[in-house]
Amino acid sequence: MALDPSRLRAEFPILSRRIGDRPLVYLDTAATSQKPRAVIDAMTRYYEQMNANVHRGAYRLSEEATAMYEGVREKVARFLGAPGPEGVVFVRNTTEAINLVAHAWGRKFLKAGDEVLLTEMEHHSNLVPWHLLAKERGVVLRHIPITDDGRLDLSRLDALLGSRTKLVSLVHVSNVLGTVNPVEDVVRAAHRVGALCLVDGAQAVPHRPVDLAAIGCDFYAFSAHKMYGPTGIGVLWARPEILAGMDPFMVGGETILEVRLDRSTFREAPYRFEPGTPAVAEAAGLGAAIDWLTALGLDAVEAHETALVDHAWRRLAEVPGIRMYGPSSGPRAGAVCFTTDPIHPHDLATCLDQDGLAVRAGHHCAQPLMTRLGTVATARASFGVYTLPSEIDLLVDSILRTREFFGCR
Amino acid sequence: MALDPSRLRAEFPILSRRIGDRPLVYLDTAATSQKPRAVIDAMTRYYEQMNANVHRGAYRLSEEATAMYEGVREKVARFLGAPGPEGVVFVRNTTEAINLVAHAWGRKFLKAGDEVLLTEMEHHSNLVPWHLLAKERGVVLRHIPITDDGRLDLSRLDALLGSRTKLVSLVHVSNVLGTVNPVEDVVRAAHRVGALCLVDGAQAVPHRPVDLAAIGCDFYAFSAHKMYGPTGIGVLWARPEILAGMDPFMVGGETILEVRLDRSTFREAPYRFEPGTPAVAEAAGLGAAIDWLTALGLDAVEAHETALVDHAWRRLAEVPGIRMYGPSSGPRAGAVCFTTDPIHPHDLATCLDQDGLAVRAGHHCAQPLMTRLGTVATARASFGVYTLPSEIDLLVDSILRTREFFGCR
Amino acid sequence: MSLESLYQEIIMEHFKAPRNRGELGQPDVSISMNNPFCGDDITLHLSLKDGKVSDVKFRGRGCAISQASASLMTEILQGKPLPDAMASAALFKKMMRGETKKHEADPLGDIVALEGVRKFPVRVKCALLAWSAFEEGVKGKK
Amino acid sequence: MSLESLYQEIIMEHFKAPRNRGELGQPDVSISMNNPFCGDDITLHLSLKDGKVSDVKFRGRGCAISQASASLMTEILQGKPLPDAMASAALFKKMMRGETKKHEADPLGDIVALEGVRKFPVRVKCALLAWSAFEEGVKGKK
Ligand SMILES: Cc1ncc(COP(=O)(O)O)c(C=O)c1O
Ligand SMILES: Cc1ncc(COP(=O)(O)O)c(C=O)c1O
Repeated sequence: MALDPSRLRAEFPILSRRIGDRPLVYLDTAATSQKPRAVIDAMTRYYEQMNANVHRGAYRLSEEATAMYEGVREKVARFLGAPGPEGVVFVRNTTEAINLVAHAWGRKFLKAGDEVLLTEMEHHSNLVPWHLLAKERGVVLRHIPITDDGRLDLSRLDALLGSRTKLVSLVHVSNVLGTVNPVEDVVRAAHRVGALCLVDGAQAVPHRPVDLAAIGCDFYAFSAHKMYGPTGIGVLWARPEILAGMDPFMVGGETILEVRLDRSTFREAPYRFEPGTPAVAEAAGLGAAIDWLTALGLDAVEAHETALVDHAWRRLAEVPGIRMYGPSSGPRAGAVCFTTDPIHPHDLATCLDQDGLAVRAGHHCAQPLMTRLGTVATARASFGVYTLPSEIDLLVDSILRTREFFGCR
Repeated sequence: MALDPSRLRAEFPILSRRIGDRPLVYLDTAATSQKPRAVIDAMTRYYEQMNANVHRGAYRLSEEATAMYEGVREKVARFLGAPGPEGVVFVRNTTEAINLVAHAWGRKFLKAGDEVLLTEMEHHSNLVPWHLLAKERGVVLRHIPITDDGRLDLSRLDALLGSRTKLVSLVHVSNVLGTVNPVEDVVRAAHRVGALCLVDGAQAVPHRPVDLAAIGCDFYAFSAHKMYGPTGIGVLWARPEILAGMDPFMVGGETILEVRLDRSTFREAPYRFEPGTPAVAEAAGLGAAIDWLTALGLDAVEAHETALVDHAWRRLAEVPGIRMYGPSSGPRAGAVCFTTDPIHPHDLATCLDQDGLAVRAGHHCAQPLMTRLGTVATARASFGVYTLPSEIDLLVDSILRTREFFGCR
Repeated sequence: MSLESLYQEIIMEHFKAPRNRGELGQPDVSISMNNPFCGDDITLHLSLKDGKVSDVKFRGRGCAISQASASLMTEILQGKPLPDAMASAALFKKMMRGETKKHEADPLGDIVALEGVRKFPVRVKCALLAWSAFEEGVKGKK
Repeated sequence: MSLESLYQEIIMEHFKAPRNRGELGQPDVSISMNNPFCGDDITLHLSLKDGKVSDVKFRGRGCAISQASASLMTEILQGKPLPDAMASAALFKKMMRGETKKHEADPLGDIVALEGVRKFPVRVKCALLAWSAFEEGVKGKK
């Protein structure tokens, strides 16, 4: 079933906001998505009816909250096509998920000379944790290059993989280029040399069906706030047998089995990795977001957004002096990046804001990719289920007006 | 001005819930507090009107969200009596705050033979992070003992402090005993030997005025969810000059200055310690909780709750066979712990739940303290601004009924 | 759910007068386990002779549910061939997960009185503690 | 706030034709700085003779605001005694924080046209980049 975005939009209270005298045109979903009423209400309902600390209370509220919280763990597993809930660790966001792997797995199993293979299109969150590990432990970082049209250059993959490669960590969908990477192929290649594979799914989960059984990776990370869920919660999925072998990282309440004054033993995963009181209300919100997205149908979401991206590429091509980044044909998801010389993306964003349009300008937390693309900053318009083709038309109009204002056409 | 809890209660939607055919009597505020409408609404409003990622967007929504988020940082500083917002790091909860210090400060500055002084009444969250550090780095842990009535035995303090002591980390208010520790004195003693001092304020901030200028500590930690705010956010306050010298811990978006493929430089504190998209909506909720508590007046809150604790000690003393833990006179806050042999606290909690009463039973994440008290588990009733003396009377009635059911009187 | 149906007479009786409390002189299996949620613990001693549980004793601190469960368990295990004892453990766990059909758990005897605990999720761990210790203790034995 | 009042004519003019772009052969101060929010960067070269900013050049990539600010800054600094130049930097920052009184910033000249940027918090960093580089570069010099 195709989406009906104009009906959908009514479910997002913020979309009736005005910016000055203009309606809000929100084109920054890749930074964070807006939230449907179902998600907001799920959290309100949690606080109004069920709020209690989880796991320990021998009373009704706490049992209900625990059942909900653990139920969302199962829901996440089903949503990702993971075999069971044991591999689902609730974290704050994608960034924390990757840091958790770098600390609890990386610092335990990687030694000097071991290699971690990244790509040139990673978000800082999948670069900087590995920089620290490289500095601390002498782990060597390598990078899969990209082609000029913004795809992974997989012809280089076999040369980059070797017996020293212990982990391949890559983005599923680029937050800059919109490229959908063939992660299945990379996972297979990684496994062939005995390396594990982490997939950063922050920009995939909101936009297309994700099936971990098909992908075959060992770690998968995403943030709720980018998939119509709340801030403050995200997920690291890890293969349970790998999770079981990882060292404790942040520790305290909930993570322990037994504590003496001078030592402690730890609980099984995933609990070992959820220190202190978790984001319980946020779990309720994440659960609601999954239900809501599932009811829409991820296939329909993907179709809707592919059409939007295609429309955006077509319409933006009409703008004089525009430069588009990323693959000129599919598979693409969610975002289009561009510059319109000589107007700096920052100036462009400010001018578009005057027309009520919210786009992002800058390096999009992907400075090395910007360098590879030969720029320091781009403008990015990114889409969600609520985005209308007519909003992309407004974007093009507003860019043209800005060019006029800057005296270029 | 004294609190009017019966009027206050109307602000907490959950308090009209029923457990079976009984009204909910929530006596587990120390585990997590209930939330007033003002806090729930602040988050709903955020999602409905302002939701955007912070710090990077050159458009209105993002500017508003950023101003709100940074405004809450300033609000937290004022609330704690800290000089400015630079020392306020948003974390998930108290547990993460302490882990952050153990990693970003401890692993940088502590070496084998250095000592960290804890106490016998710490929550696991202020024990286990130090156990890991002890194991990894050979740091030596020592503990301030407690007296039989549940106070810190400060006569031992000078003997425990020495030139090797690098950190004293202790709880402000015990989550088990209700003891309010004289943290000012401990901080002064710690500073005399050149040690820093961390105060775990999880159970203090909700119950009494906290003034960091007066306490003089170097780190202070608390969780929003225990002070009428949302889950998913907490605070580490650290003296800015100490924070500035700490190593990055979890890293990624928001924490960086410049990223190359193989290395990165980091932003100034506190941003260096807030990896990825933060808990923005939760910050809105925390801000609302602070406003709400401040409007009530922490002095009034303290007076109300001191009266409740006194009432509880008095009434519970009527129960045959009861054993109370903690100081038999003030200063005390928030919680009373007890056992009623031969009924196990777990059985007691289950029986009380049948009457709609939510109390906690177990080790309260303080196993070493339980050992010191000569038990493995206690029951705990803990209070908040909405607690009524009559609820404590219901507790006593229900305990008496349970004793009857168990055939003991 | 009433208190009476949770704390049935047979449970209260075993709680107040637990069977087989104590230690064995030369146990073939000695295992201690604790419940991380409440700190309760159990130490279980087993003698295994001729493929049978020839003797069993327990010590521990815990609630009525965990103590009654341990006491009732010792009665069930006493003298049972090891495979049968293990089958009983499996059946008990199945019952506590709510997966047994009507009357399926009847062979366990009096301990079916603990089925009501299922309504109290955190308490299920109390009922399972002794059984988990048993299973862990005989792991790899046959 | 209209675009016209943000991007005033003088700003657009300096953006399109920036003054003092380039490098110095033997600068006394050479400093590079970047804006972590957008990746924009600046390299500033200064000659300091007889306690004066005797020459100044900049290079960099950035938006209209940052480029115009840098260009206007070089005009202000050119030939100024170092203490006066530093005072100008302090005054400019004060203006961008919104702490100057009416007409207090007038001595800065054309660059007061940037005051409108204050309404755009993330853009304030753009306007400050060149000035921060200057302050960092002459730190400790007198
Ligand atoms: C004294 C004390 N410290 C730390 C914590 C841990 O708080 P959180 O679970 O929010 O991290 C608690 C709460 O249980 C506590 O009572
Ligand atoms: C591809 C990708 N990875 C990681 C992240 C980091 O997500 P978060 O900020 O929620 O940790 C983002 C979001 O900006 C992203 O787009």
